[in-house]
Amino acid sequence: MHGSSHLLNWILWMPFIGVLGNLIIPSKKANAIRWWSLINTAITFILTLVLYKQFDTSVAGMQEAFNFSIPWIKQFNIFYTVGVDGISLPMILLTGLLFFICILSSWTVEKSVKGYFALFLFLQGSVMGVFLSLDFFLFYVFWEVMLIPMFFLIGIWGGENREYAAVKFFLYTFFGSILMLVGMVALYYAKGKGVDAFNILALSGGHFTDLKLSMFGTEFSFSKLFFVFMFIGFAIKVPVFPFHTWLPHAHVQAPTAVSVILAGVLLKMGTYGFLRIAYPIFPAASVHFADCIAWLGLINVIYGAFCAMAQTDVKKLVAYSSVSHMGFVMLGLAAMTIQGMNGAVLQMFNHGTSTAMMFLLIGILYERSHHRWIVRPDGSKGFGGLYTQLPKFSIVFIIAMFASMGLPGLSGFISEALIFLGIYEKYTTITVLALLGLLLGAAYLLWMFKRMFFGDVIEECKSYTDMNKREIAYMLPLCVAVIVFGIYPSPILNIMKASVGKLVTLLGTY
Amino acid sequence: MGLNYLVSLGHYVPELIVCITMFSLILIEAAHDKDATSKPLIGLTSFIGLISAFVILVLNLSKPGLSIFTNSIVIDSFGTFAKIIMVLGTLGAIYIAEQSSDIYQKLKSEFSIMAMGVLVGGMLLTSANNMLLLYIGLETLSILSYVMATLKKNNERSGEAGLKYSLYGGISAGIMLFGMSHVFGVLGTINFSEMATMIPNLTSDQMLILIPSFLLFFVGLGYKIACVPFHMWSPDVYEGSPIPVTAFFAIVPKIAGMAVIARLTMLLFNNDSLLSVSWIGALSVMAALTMTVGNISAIGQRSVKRMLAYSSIGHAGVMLLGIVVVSEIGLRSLLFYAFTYLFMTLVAFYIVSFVNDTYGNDHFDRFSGLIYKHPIMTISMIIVMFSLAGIPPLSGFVAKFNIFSAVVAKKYYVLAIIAGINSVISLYYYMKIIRLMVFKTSESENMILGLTLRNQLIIGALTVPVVTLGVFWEKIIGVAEQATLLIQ
Amino acid sequence: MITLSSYLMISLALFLSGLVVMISRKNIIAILLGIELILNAAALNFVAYTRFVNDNIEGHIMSLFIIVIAAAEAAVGLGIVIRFFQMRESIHIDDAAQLQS
Amino acid sequence: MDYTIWAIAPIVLLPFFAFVINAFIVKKFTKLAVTISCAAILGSFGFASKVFSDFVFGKYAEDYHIHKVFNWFDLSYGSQIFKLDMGIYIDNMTAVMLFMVTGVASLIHIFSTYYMAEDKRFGRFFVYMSLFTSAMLGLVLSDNLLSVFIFWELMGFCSYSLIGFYYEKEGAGNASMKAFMTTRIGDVFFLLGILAIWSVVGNVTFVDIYRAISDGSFNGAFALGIPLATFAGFSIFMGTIGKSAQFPLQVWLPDAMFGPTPCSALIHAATMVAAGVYLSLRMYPLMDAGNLTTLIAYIGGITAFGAATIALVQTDIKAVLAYSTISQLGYMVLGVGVGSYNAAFMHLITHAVFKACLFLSAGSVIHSLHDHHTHEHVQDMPRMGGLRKKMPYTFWAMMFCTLAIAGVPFFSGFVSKDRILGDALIMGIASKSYIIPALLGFAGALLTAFYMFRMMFLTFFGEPRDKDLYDHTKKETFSLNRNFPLLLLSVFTLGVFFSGSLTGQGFVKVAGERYEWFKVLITKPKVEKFASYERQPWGNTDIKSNFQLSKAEYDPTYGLPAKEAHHVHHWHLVGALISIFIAFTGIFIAYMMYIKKAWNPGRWVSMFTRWYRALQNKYYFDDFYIGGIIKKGLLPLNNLLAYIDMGLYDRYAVDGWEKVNRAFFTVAKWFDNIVVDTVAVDGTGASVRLFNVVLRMVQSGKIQLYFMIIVFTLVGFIWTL
Repeated sequence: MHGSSHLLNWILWMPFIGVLGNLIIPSKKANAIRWWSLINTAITFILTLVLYKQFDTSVAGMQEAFNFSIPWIKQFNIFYTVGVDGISLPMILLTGLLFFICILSSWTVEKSVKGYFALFLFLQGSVMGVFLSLDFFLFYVFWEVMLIPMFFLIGIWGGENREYAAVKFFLYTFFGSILMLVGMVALYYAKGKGVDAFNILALSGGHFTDLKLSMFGTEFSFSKLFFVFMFIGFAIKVPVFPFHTWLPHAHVQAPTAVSVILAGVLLKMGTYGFLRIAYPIFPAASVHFADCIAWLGLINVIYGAFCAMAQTDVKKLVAYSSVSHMGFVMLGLAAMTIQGMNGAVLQMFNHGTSTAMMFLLIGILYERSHHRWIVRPDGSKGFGGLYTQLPKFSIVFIIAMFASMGLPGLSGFISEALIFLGIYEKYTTITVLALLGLLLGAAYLLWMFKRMFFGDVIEECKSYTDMNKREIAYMLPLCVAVIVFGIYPSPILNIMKASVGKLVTLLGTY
Repeated sequence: MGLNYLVSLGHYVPELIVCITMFSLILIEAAHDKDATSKPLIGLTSFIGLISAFVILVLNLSKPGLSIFTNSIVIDSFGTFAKIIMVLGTLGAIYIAEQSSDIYQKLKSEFSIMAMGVLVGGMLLTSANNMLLLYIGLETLSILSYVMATLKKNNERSGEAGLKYSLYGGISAGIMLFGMSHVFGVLGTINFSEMATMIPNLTSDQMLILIPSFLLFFVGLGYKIACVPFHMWSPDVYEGSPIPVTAFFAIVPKIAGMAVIARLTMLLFNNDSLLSVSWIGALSVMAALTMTVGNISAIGQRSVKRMLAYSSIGHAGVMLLGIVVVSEIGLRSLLFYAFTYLFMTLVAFYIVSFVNDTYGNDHFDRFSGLIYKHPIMTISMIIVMFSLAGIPPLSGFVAKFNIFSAVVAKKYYVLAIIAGINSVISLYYYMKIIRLMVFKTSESENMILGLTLRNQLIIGALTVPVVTLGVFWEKIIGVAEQATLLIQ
Repeated sequence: MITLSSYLMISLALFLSGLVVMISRKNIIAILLGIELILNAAALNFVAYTRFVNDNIEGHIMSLFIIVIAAAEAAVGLGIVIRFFQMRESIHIDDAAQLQS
Repeated sequence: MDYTIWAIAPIVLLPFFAFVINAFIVKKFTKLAVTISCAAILGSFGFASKVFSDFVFGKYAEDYHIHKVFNWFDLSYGSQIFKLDMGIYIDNMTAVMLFMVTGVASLIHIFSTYYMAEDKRFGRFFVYMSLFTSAMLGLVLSDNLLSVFIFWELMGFCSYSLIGFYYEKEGAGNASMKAFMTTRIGDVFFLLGILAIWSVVGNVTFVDIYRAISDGSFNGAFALGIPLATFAGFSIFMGTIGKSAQFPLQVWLPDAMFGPTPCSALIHAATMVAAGVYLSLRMYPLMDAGNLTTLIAYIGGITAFGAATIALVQTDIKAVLAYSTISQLGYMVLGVGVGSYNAAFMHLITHAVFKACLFLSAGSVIHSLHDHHTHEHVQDMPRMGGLRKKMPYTFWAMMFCTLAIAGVPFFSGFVSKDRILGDALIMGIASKSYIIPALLGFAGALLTAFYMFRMMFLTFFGEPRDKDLYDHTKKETFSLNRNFPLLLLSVFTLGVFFSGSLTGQGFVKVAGERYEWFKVLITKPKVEKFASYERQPWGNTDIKSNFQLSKAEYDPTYGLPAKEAHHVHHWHLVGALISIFIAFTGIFIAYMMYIKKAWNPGRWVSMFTRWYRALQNKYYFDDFYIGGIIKKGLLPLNNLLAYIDMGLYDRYAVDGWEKVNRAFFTVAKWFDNIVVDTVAVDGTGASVRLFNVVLRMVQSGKIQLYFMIIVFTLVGFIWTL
C-alpha cells in the first residue's frame, strides 16, 4: 500500500502549512496574512489540478499511484492512509477551487484577520482530509476536526445570531458523528481487528451482509443497524429532512466565505460519506433502505423548495434551496443506477459551484447593503431595481440563478437530468413528485429575482456600486465552470464514471 | 503467598517515599511555623518527594507484578500506572495550591501535607488486596479529604462542604463495612484473591446474601468515585472546597476509587456467576446514570467549578464503562482515559483558579471575552474544553474512542450510544465556556491576576499532552496495554 | 441460646437504627452517633462471624481497626462540626444547605 | 445529396457565436454587435436556404432524412451501459422549419434595427435575439427529445430575458416570471414524458421512438397505472400546452407583450410558440398510439375559440394580436388532433409568416405613435384611427396579413386553416366526439375574421380619435429596415406559395400540381419504416439515408379508395364553402360596426354584460391562478411549512431538549421548595420518602436527603433481585 507519490500529502498538508504561516506572521500585518493565505490556497489548487492531470480515468476505484499509507496506531491497526478515486477527485477539485475563491472574497474581512485566515486554512485542510482519507479513523478525525474551525468562523465572524447558529451546527453534526463513531468501532470488531479493520477499502464490498447481532432478545441485521447509524451521521451533514434545521441558521449567520464553503463543500461531505462509506460497506442494507432514502430525498426536494419560497431573507432562501438541491443528490443516490449515481456526484460538484456563486453574490450585495431582506418585516421592499443599478452583478446573478434552477446549458441541468433518468424506472411516483420540486425551484428563485432586481431603483439601492475587479475576478472562474460543465460535462464525468460504475456494480449484486 | 515484611518493603518504596515526604513536610512546617520562609522549602520537598516517587513508579512499570505483605498488597503494573497518575495529579494540585489565593498562605503547607496523606491512602487503596487494607486506604483517603474540604477556614461554604463530606463519607463507609462483614461471614476471608477462587462456585443461599452485601460494599467505593446515585455529595463539596482542593478531589480519590473498583471487578467478577452478572449489571446501570445525570446537571450551572464537578461525574460514568466491560481493553482504556483526564482537569482547574482569584468567583460570565486578553490561556482552555467533550484530534477524543471500542467490542451498543449522546450533551456546556470566552466581549477591563509568564508556560505545557496524546497516542496506549493486573 | 442469627439480628437492628438516626435526626452530633451505630453493627458482625463461622483472626482484626478508624473519623467529624458551629452557631443539619444547585 | 456537417452546423452555430461574441462586446461596440447579429442570422438563412432548396426542389422524397449523431458523454462501466448521444435530424419538415425560422428571424432582426435603434439597450436586445434564434434552430435540428428539451428551455430563458427586457417596469418582471413559470409547468411534464419514453426505448431520438412504436415496445408498458404511450404522450403534449400557450396554460402569452415588439414577433411567430406545435407534430405517432388525439382536438378547439372570444374585447393592438396567436395555435393543435398533420404544419408556417408581419406592422404603428405628454408609445386602439393615410406601407402589409389570418381565399391563412377545418369536419362527421372541436373551430374562424378587421378598422380607418396624437405622427416614408421586412412578409401571405390550389383541398386550381410541394413533402411519419432503422455515427462524411428513395408524387386521392376519397372530397368542399362564408360574415359584421357604425357594439356589450366582463378578465384565469392557487394555496402553504420548520420543528423538537432540561430543573426546584420544605420537614411520613425518590437528581443541599437516596437505591437494587 505504500505508494511513492506524496502529491496527496502535499494537498492535504499544504493548508496546515498555511495555518502555521499565518500563526507566525504578526497580526498587525493583515495584508501579508491575506496574501500568504491566497498563495497557499493557490498552491493547493494548482496541486489539485496536477492531480487531475495525472489522474488515470480508466481506473475504477483507488488510484494506486497516489496512495500513501503509513501505520499510525499499531494497537488498533489505524493507518494514515490517503488515496483518491473518481468520486473524491471532483470534490477535491471543488475544495481547491472554492477555498481559493473564498480567500479572495474574504479580502474585506477586517475583524481578527489572522484568526480568520488561519481558521479558514485549517478548515480547508480538514475538508481535504475528509475527502482524501481512506482510513476510517482518519476520516472520522478529519470529519470532526472540521467542526472546530467552522464553529469559530461562524461564531466570531457571523451575523447577529451567530452564536446560536454555531452551537447548533456543532451539536447537530457532533450528534450524528457520534453514531458514526459507534458504527465505525463496531465495524472494526466485525472485521476482526486486523490490519485492514479501519481501511475503508477493505471494509467495502459487503462483508457484513449476513452478520447478525442480538439485542434485547431480538436479532438485528448488523449491516442494517449500522447503516442506519451511518445514515444519520451523514444525513445530518447533507442535510436530509428531518435533520436539516441547523442549515438555515448556519448559512444565514455565517460570513459569506463560510456560507460558500458550507454550501459548496461541507454539505457534499455528507453525500460523499454515503458514496465512500455507507454504500460500499453496507451494500445490501443500502439497497434495502433505498426506498427510504428516495422518499427522504423527495421530501428534501419539495419541503426545501416550499420553505425557500416563504423566506424573506435572501440568504435563507438560498440556504433552503440547498436543502432542496441536496435532495436531488439523495434521489440520485437512491437510484443506484449508473445514470443516477453519476448524476448525483455531478450534482454534488455542480451544486458546489452554483450555490457558491449564489452565496458569493449575496455576500457582495451584503457588503453594500448590510441587510439581506427581500421584503423587510414591515412589508417594505429590501431591494428593488438592482438590475438597473448593478448590471454586471445582475448578469452574474442570472447565471448563478439559472444554473441553480437547472437551466439546460448550465451545469445544474445535466446532473438533474441524469438523476431523473436514473431514478424514473424504479421510483416513478417519486420522480413525478420530484419534478414538482424543479418547478418550485424555478418559482422561488425567479420570484426572489423579480422582487429584488426588477422595477424602479429604490432610494436605498441608489448608492450601491457595481462589482469591482476583485469580485469579478473571483466570480469569473465559477461562471466559466458553470457554463463549460453545462455544455461539456465530460471532464468531470470521465473522472468519476469508472469509480461510480464500480460502486453501482457492487450495489447491483444485492 | 506473599513475601516477608522486609523484602516487601523493598517493593513498597514509592508509598514509603510519599510517607516520608509527608512526615518531612510536617516537621518542616512545625519548625517554620508562621514563617514565610517555609514556603519554598515545603514546595521543594513535596516536589522532590513526588518526583522521586514518580521516577520509581515509572521504573516499576515494566516489572512483573507480585503480592507483598503476606498477600495483602498487590504491586502490579496496573496499580503502578494508576499511582503514576495520582502522583502527577497531586503534584499538579500542589502547584495550583501554591499559585492560588483560594487557600490562605499559611495553610498551603497543610494542603501539601494532607495531599500527601490522601495520596498515600489512594496508593494503598489502589493496591489493596484485602478488605482491611481497602478500608484503611479508603479511610485514610477520606478522613484527610474531609479536612482538606474545610481548608478554607472561616468560610461557611468550605465548612459546610467538609461537614457534608464527612457525614456522607461516614455513612457510606459504615454501609460498606456492614456489607463487608457479611461478605466476610459468607466467604470466611477478607483476602480478595482467596475470595476469587470461591466466587465461581457458590451455593444459591450464599449468593442470596452476597449479592446485597456486595451492593452495600459498593456504596463505599461508589461514593468515592462519585457515581450516581452516590454522587450527591460531590457537587456540593467541590463547590464549597477551595479550587486546588477541588482539582485534587477530581483526580486522586476518583482515580484511586476507579482503580480499586476495576481491580475488584476483574478479580472477583470476571466469571459467569449470578453474582458477577448482578454486579456488572448494577455497574452498567450506574455508569449510564452517572454519565447522564452528571452531564445533564452540568448544563444549568452558573459556577464553572460546579460545572466541572458535574462534568467530572459524567467522566466517572464514562470511566466506569471501561470497568463494566471486564476486559483487558477496558482496563487499558480506563488507564488511558484517566491519564488524559488528569491533564485536562489540571488545566481547567488551574485556569478557573486564576479567574476565581481575580474576580472572587468563577461564574460563567467572568470568562467573557478572555480571548482578547489572554490568548494563550484561552486557547489552552478551548483545547481542554473540546478535549473534555471528546472532539478529535484531542486526547479526550482518543480516550473516549478507546472506551467506546472496549464497549462495542463487548457489543454493549446501547451503552455506547448513551455514552455518545452524553458526549453531545457535554459538548453543549463545554461550549458555553468557549462561547463566552471567544464570542462575547469582556465585561471588565481587568486583566487576570497572577498570570505570570511562568504560569502561562505551565498552562501551555500541561496543554501540550492534551493535544499530542490525541495524535501520537500509540506509546501511551502501549504502556497502558502493558499495565495488567497481577491476578485476574 | 445465643446463636449467630441473634447477633446478626442485633447488628441489623443497630444498622437500621443508625440509618434512621442519620436520616431523621436534625442534630449533627446525633448523626455522627448514627454513623457510630452503623460502624458498631459492622464490627459486631465481624466478631460474630468469626466466633460462629470462620475460625480465624481476620474478623477480630477488622473489628479492632473499625474501632480505631471510627475514633479517628469521629475526631475529625467533631472537629468539623465545631468549626461549623463556630461559623453558624448552630448544629442543626438543615443549616448546612447553602451549597445546592 | 452529400451533406457534411459544415453545411448544417452553421445554421445554428452562426447565431450562437454571434451571441457569444456579442455578449462580451455589446457594451462598448453596440453597432458592431448589431451588425454581427444580423450578419449571423442572414448567413444562417443562407445555409438554411441551401438545405431547403435541396430538400424541396431536389429530392422531393417524403421520407428522406439526414441523421447524424455524436456521443455527448458515455457513462458505461462494465455491463452497465449509459450513453447520451446528441445529433441532428433533418427531414422535410426540418428543412421547411429551418427556412421559415431563419427567414422570419432575419426579417425581424432587420426590423429591429429600426425599432430598437433608440433604445438604450439596443445591443443587448440583439444578444438575446441571437441566442433565441439559435436555440430555436437547435431545437429544429435536434434528433432527440432531450436536446429538444435543452433548446426548449433555453428559449424559455431567452423569452424570460426578452419579456423582462424593460426591467425597470414592475410589470415586466411579473410578465417574464409568469411566462417562464407557466411554460415551465409544461416543461416539467415534457421532461417527465422524456423519462417515461426513456424507460421503454432506452433513448429519446425520434427515430428510436418511431421504431419502438412500430415494434410495439409501448404495448404493455405502464406508468402509474396508465398505459405508457398515453402517459408519455400526454406529458409531452403538456409541454406543447405550456409552450404553445394552449388552454389552460395560455395565460402567459398575452403578458409576453411587455417585451419589445420585435421580440413579440419572434416569440409569437417563428420561435417559442411554434416549437410547441412542432414538438407535437414530431411526436404525433406517439400521441396517436396513446389515443390522445381527441383530447388534443378538444384542447385545440377550446383554445381556438376561447382566445378568439377574448380577442373581441381587447383594446390594445398587441393584445389583440396576442390572443389571435393563441387562437391560431389552437387551430394548429386542433389540426394535430384531427390528424390533419400536413395542414397543421402548414398553418404553423403560414401563421409564422403573417403573424410576424402583423406584429412588425403593429410595432411600426406603435413606434410611430409617440405620446408627447407621457413620453411613451401608444398601443391603445381607441386612440388610433385613420392611420391609413399616415402609414400606407404598413397599412397594406397589415391588410394582407389580416386577410390571410381571417381566412379570405387566395391567402395563405385560408389555405391552411381551411384544410384543418375541413379535416375537423370530416372527423366530426365520422365520430361524434369530434363534433364539438370542429364547431368550435368554425365559430372561432368567424370571430377571427371579426376581431382582426375590428382591429384594422379601429387602427387605420375612420377618423383619428386622438387628434393630438395623430397630428404629431410623422408620415411614413419608405425605409429599408422598416418597410422591407413588412412588405416581403406580406407577399408571402399569398396562398399560392404554399398550395397550387385556392383552398388547399385541390379545388379551384390556380397552378399546377407541382405547387403542391407542401402536401407532398410533409406527411405523417410512417413509423413502420423505422423498424429496422440503425443510427449512424457522427462524421464529416455524408451518410446516405438507408431508405429506398422514390420521388414523391401528388396523390389527390390521399391514397384512399375511390369512394372514400370522394367522400372526403365532398366534405372538404363543404368545409371550404363554410369557411369562406364565415370569413366574409365576420368581416361584414366588423364593417357594419366600425365603418358603417350601423350596429352599435355598445349595445351588444350591455346585452352580455357578464360575458363582457368575463372576457375582459380573460375568463378569470389569471385571478384563479394568481389570486387563487398561488396567493391562497401556495404561499400560505409555504409560510405554514416554513413556520412549522423553524417555528415548531426546530424550536421544539430540536432545541426542545434543552428546554425540557430547563423545565426539569424548574420542576425540581419547585418540588424541593414546596414538597420537601413544607411536608418533609414536618413529618417524615412514608409518602414523603416516596416522593423523595423522585429527587434522586435534586441537589437540595440537604445532606439527609442524600443519605436517603443511598438507602433507597440499595433497597431498590435489592428489591429488583
